[in-house]
Amino acid sequence: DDGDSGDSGSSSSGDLTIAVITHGDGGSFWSVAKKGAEDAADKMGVTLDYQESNNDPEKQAQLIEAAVTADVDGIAVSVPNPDAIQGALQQATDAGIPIVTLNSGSTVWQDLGAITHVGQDEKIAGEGAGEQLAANGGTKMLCVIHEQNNTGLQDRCAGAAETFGGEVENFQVTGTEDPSKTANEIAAKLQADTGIDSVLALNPDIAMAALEAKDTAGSDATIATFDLSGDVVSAIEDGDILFAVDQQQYLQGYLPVVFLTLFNENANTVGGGQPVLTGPGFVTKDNAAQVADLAEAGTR
Amino acid sequence: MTTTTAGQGAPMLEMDHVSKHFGSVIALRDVSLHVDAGTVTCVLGDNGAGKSTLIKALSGVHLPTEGTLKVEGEQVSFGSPRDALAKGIATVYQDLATVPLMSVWRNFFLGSEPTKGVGPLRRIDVVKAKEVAREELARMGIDIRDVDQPVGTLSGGERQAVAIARAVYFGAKVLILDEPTSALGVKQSGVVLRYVVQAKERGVAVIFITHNPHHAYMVGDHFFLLNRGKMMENWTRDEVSLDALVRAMAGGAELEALAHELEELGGDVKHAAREQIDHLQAGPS
Amino acid sequence: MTTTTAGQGAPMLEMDHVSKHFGSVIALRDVSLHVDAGTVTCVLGDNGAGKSTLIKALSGVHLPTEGTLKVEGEQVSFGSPRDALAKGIATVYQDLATVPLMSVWRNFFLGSEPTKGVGPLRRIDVVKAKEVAREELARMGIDIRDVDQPVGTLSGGERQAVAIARAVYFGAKVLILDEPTSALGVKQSGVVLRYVVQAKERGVAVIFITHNPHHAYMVGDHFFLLNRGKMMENWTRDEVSLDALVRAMAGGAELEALAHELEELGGDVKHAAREQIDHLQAGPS
Amino acid sequence: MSTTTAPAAPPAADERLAKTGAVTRIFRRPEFGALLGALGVFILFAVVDQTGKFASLEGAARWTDSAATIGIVAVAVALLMIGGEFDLSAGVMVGSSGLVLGLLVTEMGLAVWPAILLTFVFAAAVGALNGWLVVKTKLPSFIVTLAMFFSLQGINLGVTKAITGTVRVDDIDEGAGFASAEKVFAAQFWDPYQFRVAVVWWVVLTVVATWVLTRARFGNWITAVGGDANAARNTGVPVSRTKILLFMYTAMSAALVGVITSLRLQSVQAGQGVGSEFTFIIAAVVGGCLLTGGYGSAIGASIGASIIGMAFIGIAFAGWNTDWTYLFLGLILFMAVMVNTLISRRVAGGRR
Amino acid sequence: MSTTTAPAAPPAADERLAKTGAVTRIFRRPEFGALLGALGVFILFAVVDQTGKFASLEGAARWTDSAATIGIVAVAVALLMIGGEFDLSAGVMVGSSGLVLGLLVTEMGLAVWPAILLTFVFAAAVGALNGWLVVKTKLPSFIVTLAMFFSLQGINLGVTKAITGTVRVDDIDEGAGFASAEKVFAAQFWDPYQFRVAVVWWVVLTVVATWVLTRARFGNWITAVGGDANAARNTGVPVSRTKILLFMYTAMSAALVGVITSLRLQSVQAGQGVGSEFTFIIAAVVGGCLLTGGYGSAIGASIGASIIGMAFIGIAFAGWNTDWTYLFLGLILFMAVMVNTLISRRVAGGRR
Ligand SMILES: Nc1ncnc2c1ncn2[C@@H]1O[C@H](COP(=O)(O)OP(=O)(O)OP(=O)(O)O)[C@@H](O)[C@H]1O
Ligand SMILES: Nc1ncnc2c1ncn2[C@@H]1O[C@H](COP(=O)(O)OP(=O)(O)OP(=O)(O)O)[C@@H](O)[C@H]1O
Ligand SMILES: [Mg+2]
Ligand SMILES: [Mg+2]
Repeated sequence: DDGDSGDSGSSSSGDLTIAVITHGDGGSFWSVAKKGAEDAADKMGVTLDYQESNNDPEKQAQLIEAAVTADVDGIAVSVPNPDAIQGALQQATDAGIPIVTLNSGSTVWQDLGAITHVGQDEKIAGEGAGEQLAANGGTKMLCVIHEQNNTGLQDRCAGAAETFGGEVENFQVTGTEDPSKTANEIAAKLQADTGIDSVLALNPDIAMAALEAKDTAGSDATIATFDLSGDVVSAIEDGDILFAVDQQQYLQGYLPVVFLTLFNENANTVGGGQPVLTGPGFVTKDNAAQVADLAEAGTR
Repeated sequence: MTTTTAGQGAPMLEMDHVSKHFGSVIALRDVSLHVDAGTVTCVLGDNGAGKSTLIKALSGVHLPTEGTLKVEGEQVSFGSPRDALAKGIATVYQDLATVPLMSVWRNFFLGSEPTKGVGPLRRIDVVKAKEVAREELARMGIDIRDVDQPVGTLSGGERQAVAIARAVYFGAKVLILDEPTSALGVKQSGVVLRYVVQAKERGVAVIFITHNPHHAYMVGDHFFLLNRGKMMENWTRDEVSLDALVRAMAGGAELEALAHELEELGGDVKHAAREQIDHLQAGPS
Repeated sequence: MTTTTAGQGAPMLEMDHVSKHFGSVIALRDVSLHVDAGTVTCVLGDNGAGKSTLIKALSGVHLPTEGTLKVEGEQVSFGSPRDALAKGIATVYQDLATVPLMSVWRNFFLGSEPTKGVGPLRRIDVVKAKEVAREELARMGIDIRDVDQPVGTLSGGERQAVAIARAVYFGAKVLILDEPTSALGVKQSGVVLRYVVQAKERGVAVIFITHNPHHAYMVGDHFFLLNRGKMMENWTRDEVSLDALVRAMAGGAELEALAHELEELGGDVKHAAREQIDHLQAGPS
Repeated sequence: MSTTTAPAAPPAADERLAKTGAVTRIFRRPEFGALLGALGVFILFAVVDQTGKFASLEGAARWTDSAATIGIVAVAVALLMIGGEFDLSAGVMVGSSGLVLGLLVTEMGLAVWPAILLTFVFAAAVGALNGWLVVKTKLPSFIVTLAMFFSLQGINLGVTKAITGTVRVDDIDEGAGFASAEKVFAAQFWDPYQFRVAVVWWVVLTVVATWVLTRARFGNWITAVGGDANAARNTGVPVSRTKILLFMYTAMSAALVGVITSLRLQSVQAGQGVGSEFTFIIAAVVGGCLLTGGYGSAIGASIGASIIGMAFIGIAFAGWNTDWTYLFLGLILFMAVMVNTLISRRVAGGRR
Repeated sequence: MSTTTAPAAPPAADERLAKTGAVTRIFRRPEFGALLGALGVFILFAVVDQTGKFASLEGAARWTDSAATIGIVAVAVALLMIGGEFDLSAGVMVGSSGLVLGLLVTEMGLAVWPAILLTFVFAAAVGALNGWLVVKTKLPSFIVTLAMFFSLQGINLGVTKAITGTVRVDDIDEGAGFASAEKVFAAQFWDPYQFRVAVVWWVVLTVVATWVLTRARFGNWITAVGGDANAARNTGVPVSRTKILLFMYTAMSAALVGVITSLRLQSVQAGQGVGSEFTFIIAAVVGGCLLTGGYGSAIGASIGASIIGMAFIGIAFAGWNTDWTYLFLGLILFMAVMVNTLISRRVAGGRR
């Protein structure tokens, strides 16, 4: 895999730069992943270059190319759209830069030339949530999509629909930029369709909005969510929210930095050809107390 | 002087029972008028009488609410001023219709840019355009600093000169001038009057709107008087004296009252007032 | 006539060696002028001479590039026209300074709205404002249909009348009029001249800009002649005849050339041309 | 307002005026088109409603709630637009002020009421800075407030993460005086239907802004400044002061929404409000404001906000597939403005 | 252009003109401020760069890539803005045309070249519809194109999900003729640095648009229509035709970017392009276009796009914490425009 640019090499250990380039949006999910990457970079003593493309595949490709140009020592990427970034990743492998994929991409990481994959497909996480809600006796689910252009959210809902069994309706709302309006939209939906008995939020703020909406609409639907926040954990403890899907995205940021550093310094590879899975984990009433403080601190 | 010199019988421009409403405002009601080639037709009237509305109906800016227009005997309906221009009708609007942020030469040729080159490379002949614009303005006695200056930074008179020079340059068959000399100096006004006479000599039909009865009488062959949106009088030159024209435009009775009032003011004012009334009532020579 | 009637020695308004540049354009250079209370000062000059720039420097629109302004002997620097208005200087701008989309009465009182009520409930006295606007316009001979009509839909003369009526209504110490009669009818022009005389009688210092030497001579006590941005002449009324004024404004030599040229055109035109030249050179009475 | 043969100055009926009824005059008001559009949207959703609840008080409680938080700022944005300026930072300001309130309460331990006061002071300062920069640099407000938008967006995320380690501020309800503040800003009323108190704020502010625009001197100045800033300046209107005050009002109304939202949800997210600046502008423009300034109405902006509120809630009641939400929104917008043009133009008479 | 003592008509030097050097004249061009701002941004990032690559050709290859896809549309949007109109559907049009291309190739089995042709026809039709609606209804283009924006956004998502079951169209590279189309629209060139061919399109279109704006009749009409549509109409400019053509050009340039992007990424996402309409407008305004129309330059919009491209790549090279990205963007924008105002105003002389 040694490309044509052997000039400034990746040997000068102790002064490594690892680029982490996700399709994230700086929101509640990705801020935890970023924190993981930062903590890992601190511990490993490497320089971190964390970039996000906000769900824009072209921008992500451009950021990868920029990292290749900057001659980093390792690139960790999320792969929501393999076609879109394969050209850019090819440049990285041509330049001899090791790659680790994270979050989505568990089926394509080998084709992209990555040394391993850390994460959990959004779709598999969704499947888990669907199962749990079905087990809770749900028959009709509202899957609340708060960002229209985010493929990850669509994948979560698609996964949930596959395992839920009952009827699943995707519901587009305004989003986190206006949670009160979002709450109101969910309330209207719950009022309009009284058959809904399960609501799956894909973001902790949307979960809190759904909780308020349930109250306003006088509905008794079960609410579940993706990802954690202090409010969500206490709501789980109070029994207002059934569970939160926890992909442990902290690890999705942390581990690739560690793996890439070890690869550079010690030529280690992890996983033995298998992806490293970080979830899905579930935070329920039983284990909520354990993660409460961690969620407040922004690492869960 | 009132017979056409270039026409084949039908007047160059004819307006038949035209009305124009703006919502509830009735600006023109049942106005008829005809303009012959090689003559100067003056439209006179008080402020708000409807003169500008009338010429805008002639030049394609307004679509008349009722009535018809004819050009050389043929009925027309102008969809836009571009149609009127295509028929050789060029207009100086009272609000001048210049684009403030564009340069003098671009405004001069706006809508009728001289081009050179062919096909996709056809482009404005900038050198020629600048030259012509500068020359035409100089002929009017306006020595522009720089034809690249935005029109919006010109003085009021300079801007008016641009609009006039443009219309004179492009006016093929009909030239319409709406209060063209209002912002001009003595010299420049003289030039515009000369232009009017020259155009008429060339067989162009000229419509001239002014508040100055002396100017009107000097060049006009035909006089229409508008009042509150209605056509009140239709005189040829030999049917009317300057005196009658002044009186008609100023509203005789009210002028007397004004004279009286001014008389009552004391001292030097009396003298000035007397002079003014004389001027209003009589005019020069 | 040139001595102040209301002043305490210092002129009401004084401009000292003022220059005004716009980028590379030099619009005024080293202009000095003084205006006394109770007199009418005329500023004359060709198109683009810098008259409007001069009055804009006096009314706070432009900050002079060089030179100083004094009001009643006290040096001032107007940050905005509001400052000038506060000193009792009201102006009719050549471009009228009206807001097209606002109604007639709102434009009339813009910046000086009459209010009623107190505290947070202080509001415009709409009834009074409409009444005053209608009355003042009627006094000028403008019978407005509806004072709620947007100014942008008024005729050119009506719009000018709004600007004049407003300035006359608010002009306390100094009244500046930049070509106020350009778009007005005969009758309305007469009214404006009467206003000028009335204001002067009340001890107001009036600055009057016009291209009409007859109007200027009728009311003026003091004449300043601008040419290409420089102050060329400074006459009191008894130093100058109407004839000299006309000649100065039209540029003697060029006028002769124009006369000659017009002579060469044939027929009736000769007559019209002769008349015109006479008019330009002599004026009425 | 007195087009017809009123007992005013001109003695007899003016023959230069055609007769116009009161109807025609109403049709010429800037907000009238929006009102027609709103009616159309309301009827549409009342018809397609699957639940029979949209046209009820229950439904009204829902869409007025959505409309209120848009409308409160949209009215201010409308005034600013009439004054000839934009504020792209109005959206993010909702989030910023919520975060200020949240951090003051949860991190600085302030009581809720003083924190609210400080939040408004903060918003007023940001608005004044916007206005001052626009007036001083003479740059387009689009650019100045865009820079402010980006800066605040960055500060919101950066500061929140630096202080809390997460992207949100939680537990505002633990602050002293929360209960009383919630009553004023975030409570519900009229029990079976659960209207939001934000609706009251919205209505009151719309009425006040309309009164200011049409009756107060300041309103006259706003219209003049936006219609022709030069002419306004030349007639003695304090242009700079007017503009700065408008920017302050806009920022403070955004802060009001920030306070309402954060008290209601008891938490604030760092990305809150981003993107809604355009919703406000859309509401104002649908309500009849010209983007070029000098024309528009406050009540129109509120009607525009209602259209948006009804559209979002109506789609939920209609049970439409939300994959197509934006297509519906687009068609509704087309419809609202077509109704406006077709009917009001026919009634008000030709233009050209 | 000939302010100084040129050998032109007036015989001697005009005493009413102060001497101005060529420098001062350049400083008065609309795009000059943006150029200064761009220089400032470039220097800033060259200084803070952590990699030593930003100011190299390699770095240039990266930021020009990012600037190119913005610039291609921003130039069209600038012309449209100079013509007095907005197109809020320009962003989503990038996605729509990519989806049309993708669906034609993958679902209808068309070869790539005919599909590209049909994509441009589609874009031209949408642009013409935009223009026709604006001209006919006389509604603000902000509203009309907003409705179009929403409609297309809804259609993009709805149709894509209905046809493919996902929110993405994949495998465009399997179409016939993909290789040759990729060469024209999405290849790289100048080997060690790997510039994108989109940059060539961008430069060529900027030059053509500049030429049209300053030299062609159509350019004169654009400026006139935006400066004063009434005056333009009265002097015989075909206002409606000019506007409709501008809308068509804008939509087609968005389609070009759509084609470039989808060939490069070999896939299209339903939400692609949404939001970038404002990036285009920002680039145009930073480049000196007035929002009120009638003033601006095509090259300025390209400079504006460069500033955005440099900021985007520069922040990555500088290794700054992305929490603060937007704050940096805001400050850079402030800086770019302040440099503009301070320097260019000082040089060009006073205003009032
Ligand atoms: N677009 C419009 N909407 C409403 N009223 C209008 C409109 N245009 C003109 N008017 C009204 O129609 C009347 C005639 O206006 P017009 O401009 O034709 O007068 P005019 O004779 O040219 O006056 P002036 O000598 O002052 O220029 C005026 O009273 C004016 O208020
Ligand atoms: N803002 C400006 N920028 C550049 N040049 C200007 C500006 N304002 C005025 N000028 C120039 O200054 C000169 C004087 O203009 P001004 O308006 O004072 O003339 P004026 O004497 O009022 O003429 P008129 O009788 O035609 O109204 C003109 O040549 C004009 O082109
Ligand atoms: Mg007129
Ligand atoms: Mg002047």
